[in-house]
Amino acid sequence: MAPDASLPLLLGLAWLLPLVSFTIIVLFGPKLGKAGILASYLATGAIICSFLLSITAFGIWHFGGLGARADGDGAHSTTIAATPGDMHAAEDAKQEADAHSDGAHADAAHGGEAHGAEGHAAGGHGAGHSVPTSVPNHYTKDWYSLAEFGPLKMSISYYIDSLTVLMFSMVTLIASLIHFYAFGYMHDELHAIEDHEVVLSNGHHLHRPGRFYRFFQYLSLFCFSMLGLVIAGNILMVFVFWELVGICSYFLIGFYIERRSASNAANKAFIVNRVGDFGMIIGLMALWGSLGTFAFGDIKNAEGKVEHGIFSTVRPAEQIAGPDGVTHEPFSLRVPDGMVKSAAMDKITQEGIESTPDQVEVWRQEKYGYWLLIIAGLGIFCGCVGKSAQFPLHVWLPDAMEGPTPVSALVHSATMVAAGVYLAGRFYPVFTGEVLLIIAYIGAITLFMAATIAITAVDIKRVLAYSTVSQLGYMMLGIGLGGWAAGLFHLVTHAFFKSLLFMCSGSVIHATHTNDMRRMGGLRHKMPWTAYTMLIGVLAIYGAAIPFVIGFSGHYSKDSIIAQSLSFWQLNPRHGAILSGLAIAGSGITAFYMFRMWFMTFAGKPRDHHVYEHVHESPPVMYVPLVVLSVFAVTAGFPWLPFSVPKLLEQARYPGAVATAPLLDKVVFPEEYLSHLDPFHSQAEIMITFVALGGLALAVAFYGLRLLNPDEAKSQFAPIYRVLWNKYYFDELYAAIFIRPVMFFSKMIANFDRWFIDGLIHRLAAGVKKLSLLDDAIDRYFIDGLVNLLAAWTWSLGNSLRSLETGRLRQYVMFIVIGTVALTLLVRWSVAAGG
Amino acid sequence: MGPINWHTFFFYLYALVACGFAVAVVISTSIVRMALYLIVALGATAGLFFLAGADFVGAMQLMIYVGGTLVLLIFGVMLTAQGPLVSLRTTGGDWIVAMLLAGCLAALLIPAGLTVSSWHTGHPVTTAEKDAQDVQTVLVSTTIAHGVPTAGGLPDADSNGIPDKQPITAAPLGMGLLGARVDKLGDVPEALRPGMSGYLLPFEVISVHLLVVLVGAAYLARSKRRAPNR
Amino acid sequence: MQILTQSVGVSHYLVVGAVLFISGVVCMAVKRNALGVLMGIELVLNGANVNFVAFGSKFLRSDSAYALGLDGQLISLFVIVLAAAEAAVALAITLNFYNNHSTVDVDRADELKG
Amino acid sequence: MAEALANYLWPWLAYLSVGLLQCVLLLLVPFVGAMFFVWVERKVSARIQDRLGPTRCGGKFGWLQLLADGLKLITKEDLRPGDADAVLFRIAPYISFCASFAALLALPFSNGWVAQNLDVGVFFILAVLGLEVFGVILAGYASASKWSLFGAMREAAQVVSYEVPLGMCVVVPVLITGSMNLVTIGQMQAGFFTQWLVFHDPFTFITFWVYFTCATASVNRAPFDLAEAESELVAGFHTEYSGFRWLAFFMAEYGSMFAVSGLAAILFFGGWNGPIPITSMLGLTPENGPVLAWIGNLLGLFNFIFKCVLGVTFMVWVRWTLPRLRIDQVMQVCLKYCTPIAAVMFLGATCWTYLLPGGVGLRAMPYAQRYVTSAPADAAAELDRIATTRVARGGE
Repeated sequence: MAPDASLPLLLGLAWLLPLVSFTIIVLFGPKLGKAGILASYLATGAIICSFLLSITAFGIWHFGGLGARADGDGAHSTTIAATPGDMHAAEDAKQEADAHSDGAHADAAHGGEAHGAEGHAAGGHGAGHSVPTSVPNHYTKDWYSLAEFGPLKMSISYYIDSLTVLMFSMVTLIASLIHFYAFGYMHDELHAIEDHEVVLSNGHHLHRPGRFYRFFQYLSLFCFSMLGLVIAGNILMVFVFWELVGICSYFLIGFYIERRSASNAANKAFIVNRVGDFGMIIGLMALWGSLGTFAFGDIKNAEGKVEHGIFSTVRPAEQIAGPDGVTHEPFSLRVPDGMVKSAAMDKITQEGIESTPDQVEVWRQEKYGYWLLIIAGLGIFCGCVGKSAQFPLHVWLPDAMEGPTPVSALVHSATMVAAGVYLAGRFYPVFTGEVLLIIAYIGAITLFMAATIAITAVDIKRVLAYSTVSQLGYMMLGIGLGGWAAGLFHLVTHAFFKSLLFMCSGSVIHATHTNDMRRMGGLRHKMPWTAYTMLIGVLAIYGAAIPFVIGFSGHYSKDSIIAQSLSFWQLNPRHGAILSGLAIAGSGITAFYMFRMWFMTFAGKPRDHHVYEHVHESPPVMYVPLVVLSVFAVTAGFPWLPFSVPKLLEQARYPGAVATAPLLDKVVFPEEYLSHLDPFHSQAEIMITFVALGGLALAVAFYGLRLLNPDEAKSQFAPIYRVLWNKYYFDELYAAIFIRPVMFFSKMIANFDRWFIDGLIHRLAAGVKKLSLLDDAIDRYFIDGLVNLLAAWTWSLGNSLRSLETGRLRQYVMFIVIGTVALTLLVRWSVAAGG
Repeated sequence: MGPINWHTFFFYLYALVACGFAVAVVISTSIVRMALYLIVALGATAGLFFLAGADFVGAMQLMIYVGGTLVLLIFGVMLTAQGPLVSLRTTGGDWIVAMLLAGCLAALLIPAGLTVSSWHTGHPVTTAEKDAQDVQTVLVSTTIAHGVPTAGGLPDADSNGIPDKQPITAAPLGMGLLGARVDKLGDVPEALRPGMSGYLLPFEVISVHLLVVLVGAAYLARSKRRAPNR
Repeated sequence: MQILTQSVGVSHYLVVGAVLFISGVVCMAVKRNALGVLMGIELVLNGANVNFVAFGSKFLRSDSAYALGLDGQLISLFVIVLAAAEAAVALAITLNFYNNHSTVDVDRADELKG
Repeated sequence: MAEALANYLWPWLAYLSVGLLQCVLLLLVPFVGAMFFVWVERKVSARIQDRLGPTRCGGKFGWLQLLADGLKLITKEDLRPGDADAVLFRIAPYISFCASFAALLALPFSNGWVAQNLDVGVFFILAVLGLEVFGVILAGYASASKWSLFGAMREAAQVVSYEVPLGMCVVVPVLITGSMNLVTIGQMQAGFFTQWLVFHDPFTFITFWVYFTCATASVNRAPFDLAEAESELVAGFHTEYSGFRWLAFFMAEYGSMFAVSGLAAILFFGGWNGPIPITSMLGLTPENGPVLAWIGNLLGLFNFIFKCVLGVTFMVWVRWTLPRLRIDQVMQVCLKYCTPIAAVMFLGATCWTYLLPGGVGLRAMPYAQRYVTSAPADAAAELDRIATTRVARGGE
């Protein structure tokens, strides 16, 4: 079976299986076994099947050599490897750094050697060494057309490339493990439970039946939505499943809906996401209004005619010669005609200039429609910001920890929040330089801020939540700096070790029934599996490694991001200083707070003996997934594996140079392959190693060996501590800017409603009441009077006639006869009168 | 003076008997005698019917009225035949009023009966008409009864126009009750005949009515506890 | 003896019917015995029957084309049958009355008088 | 006959004389018949009770006994209770007698030998026989005696209820022959006894027995003689009677017995038509002239009277064989057995006559069809055909 048929089949099945289980559970949830326990088997079976299917697809992709590009062989690539160099030089010709660029060339040659291992492992094709010059191998097609509005097609389509396959494998793997984990974690829900965190009005705790099956039903729905988001072939479908994962996270955060905090958190997450999605809708409108398509790739329609997708519209493959000789390089970002025209609409309509290709080219030179492209990019990125909790909209994710821990592990660390990064990566070809820079800044701010907040957090899950936010910030930073592969690489590795961390914390919470690290400590004696798997996770996120030899997965991904930032710094000193500074600092802080968490939880002496006594190791069903994940957390980043993540990502990289930022002068984005070369690579590795070691040392000093007293530090840096403790007052800020005004305004409206409109209505009602009283009086005295009068008359008449009714049969006979006689006489007289 | 018209003679005989005994019913005070007189009066009426050529109706009168109804009546009489009840006296006032009413009615009805001149005298039934009638009867009897004409089913017209044999009316009446009006062969246009059901529906209604009356009477007459005599 | 020589007509029958009718009415009017009233009703019905039969007969009128024909007899048949039914019910009612009041005096049956 | 006589003397005289003659002939039936049947009854009952019966009055089989009875009854004193209703007490026997006598008026004794050939003869006879009960009732009431009253009331109840099944049974032959004229009915059974209606179909056969039971009851003979139940009511309605009035009752009873027997003979046993059509074999038919026809009718007369006597004798036999029923049993027999059976027989006979070819229904329907569908012209043609036949027969 040809891969273009088999891959969609496999992945489509993998996508739909969770939907099936969801449907079944929705329909027959409580009836599935005792307390719906079969529902969990069903959901788990479904997700495992889709995992196997995804793995199969992965195998087909890898061993089928489907990653090879049209021009994918080594000879070509090396020759082509030069051209980007020239192009690079051409781009920043205004810069006087010729020597650097030469050096860059030299490095390019040398780096090829230095990374020979990669080169060989990559099967001879030059991914990672150069800018690919052809569209990556992908399969896209319409499955089902929902609707067509003129040029706009709304369809269920798929876009499958190595990124899709990678994401599928990752998501289904983690989801399967977490399903298993949830068996153990959610078993309380199997029977009616008493929720001690909910106090009813009568002072008792809430008693409610278990919701075991419902949890798995939500999980299935989430898996379906997430996979649909990954496999989506057009941005509209992405949006739909985007919202679906949103609603799933809403359900799951609010799983303990009776807890006010949970329901508030759910609402918060949903509303904050709405803000981002609104921007996304703007982006969608910009795209549709100007391009008239939602599809990512080119799709052959029924007539066999190729309909251009967004990518090929924004980055045309052919070389185009402009009117004034300015040529357009293949696959480089180019404002599409649609945007130009729609931007120049007033010129076309009012001044009547017909839009010939030359005219359009002239307009394009005048940057017509460029801002439209920026808006499209920014809008889509807004969605990403909301979904993956970036700087302005990051407030929801920590609160989302109200949900059950498996949910936090799956939804709020591994997959859903990563969806924002995934979308940013998908849309990378469309982002202009300006947008990329904004992304980079957002990411940098986020990662630093979240990391700093995490220092002071004492809730174990919140620590992890903030670390998630900051790691997402890393990814965004990577993508924003042109490190497309780096960002997505970190996405994958982070998914593994962060879910591992969360599940470990879940295991801890499961054992201690508390989130507060201050009441833990020394747990590693009681729960070794959890402790050491978590240690592995911590090391992974810390990026521990023996430099240039081997390291945990986090090491490689974070390293590549930092390297990219360094190469960016080298090209743009000002921006680069800030961005890479923040990134590097962030890595140090990460090391600090992660180890702080681990020490506070597992090391030292138990602070709360009451808790400590009840602690016990979690059942195998919970720690076996931990072991599996820890294996992945260690190995997911190894670059020399034949199917290492970076190689796979390179197979999906869209050709063409990184976008330029014409509006911001002096901002140049380096090609990513440069960052793999020295000096950046080695610099980065050395830097983060030392910075992280510094953070580690601090953590050990504070919490491990207790050389320093954290409380003293607290009091010493009291103001900073307060700021951090209050999370930079973001919630208060939003409360002040948005919530209070809205509340005030709505109160005013409510008062207007209550006092003015209601008063009006009440007056009207009073008037009507008076009127009806009057009417009633009329009715009672006049009309009823008439009727009663009539009745009285009838009564008296009947009374007077009563006497006739003597009850004497014979009198009646006589009456009859008299009547007959009288009638006859009457008739006769009338006849006589008539005749 | 011409020959005596025996038809007329017998008419007056029966009429006198009927009227006389009817009046006797009114006058009599004993309920049982009233019943007896009534029987005679009704029997005489039956005779009048025979004379008028409605022998089936006459026989019906005898059978149902005299034979059935009056037996019931006397039955009732005897059930309630106790000394004081047999003769309940009526006050004179009632009598006077009743007589006045009777006078009024008589003054209305009898003149009304005498107004139309063509009713004053019957007419000697001519041969043609009798033929027509007899032919009907023959037609009916032949078609119904083996096609054999009934013996003496064909009355002759004697000098006085008295049909010495009663005309056959039973079969035509039966056919009429079944919906076929044999006495008006040519009268009804062909188009209307299929829809013309004669007296079939009333016949059925009467039958059901009789059944209901049977049940109702049985229900009413069943003896309940007697009230203490007042 | 003049009357005996000419044939009778409908009028004669009508007179007889009238007499029967009137006597029936008077009977109903004056008899206090329920059965007497019943007999009066029978008389009245017979008077009507006489008229019907008379109108139905072909011999009794000079213009026999206008005679009712069988219709008269049929109607009188119905009258007889209904009279029988009526007699049965009335008798039953009377017996009922007698059982409850131990009298058949219709003047005593005035519980419903106004 | 009357027409023939009218040619010689005044019509009214002719009618009068013929009427008188017929009345006298018919009066013979109750008078002679009563005496004869009394003798027969004495003899039969005696034989049934293993006695000789009357032998002392001389004559063969002591036949003079019937004269003796007559003389005794005629000469007996006519008593009347003191507080009896004189008029009613007097006329009651005669009412009964008149009723049973009038029944004979419509009874054809031979082919066309009938006092009043009514088209509704069957009906008439039933009606008049129904009148007989009046005498009994009046007698019972008038002779102010509770025994009599009881008897009368029983009689009334019994007769009124038995008229229903009786009428039903009678309707069956009428249905089959399609005529209520007894002469017609008799003529239709001319020929061998297979022509008799009792053998017409199984339903008529059963109907006959139901009819006979009901007839026995309606003339209140034993076992239905509740009206004069010697053992309970002294003698029932004629307890207070004696002498000629009692005789009148007696004659009325035997007359009505004769009448119902005659009715049975005509309705079921072919009337004057014997088991074997001797008259037609001997050519004693109207075709061979009035005289032979008269002789044939005479034979038919004897045949008919023989059948009637047979019927009466049968009643006598039954009387002396079966015990008397109780009044409730009488009612039960009527309402629970006779009426339903008669109804079923009526239904069956109807179906039989409709389903078998030559049945009345199949004969009547084409007529109604022709009436409903054919144009008046066809009806007129029919009229002409009948008229011509009539003229032709009028000629003979």
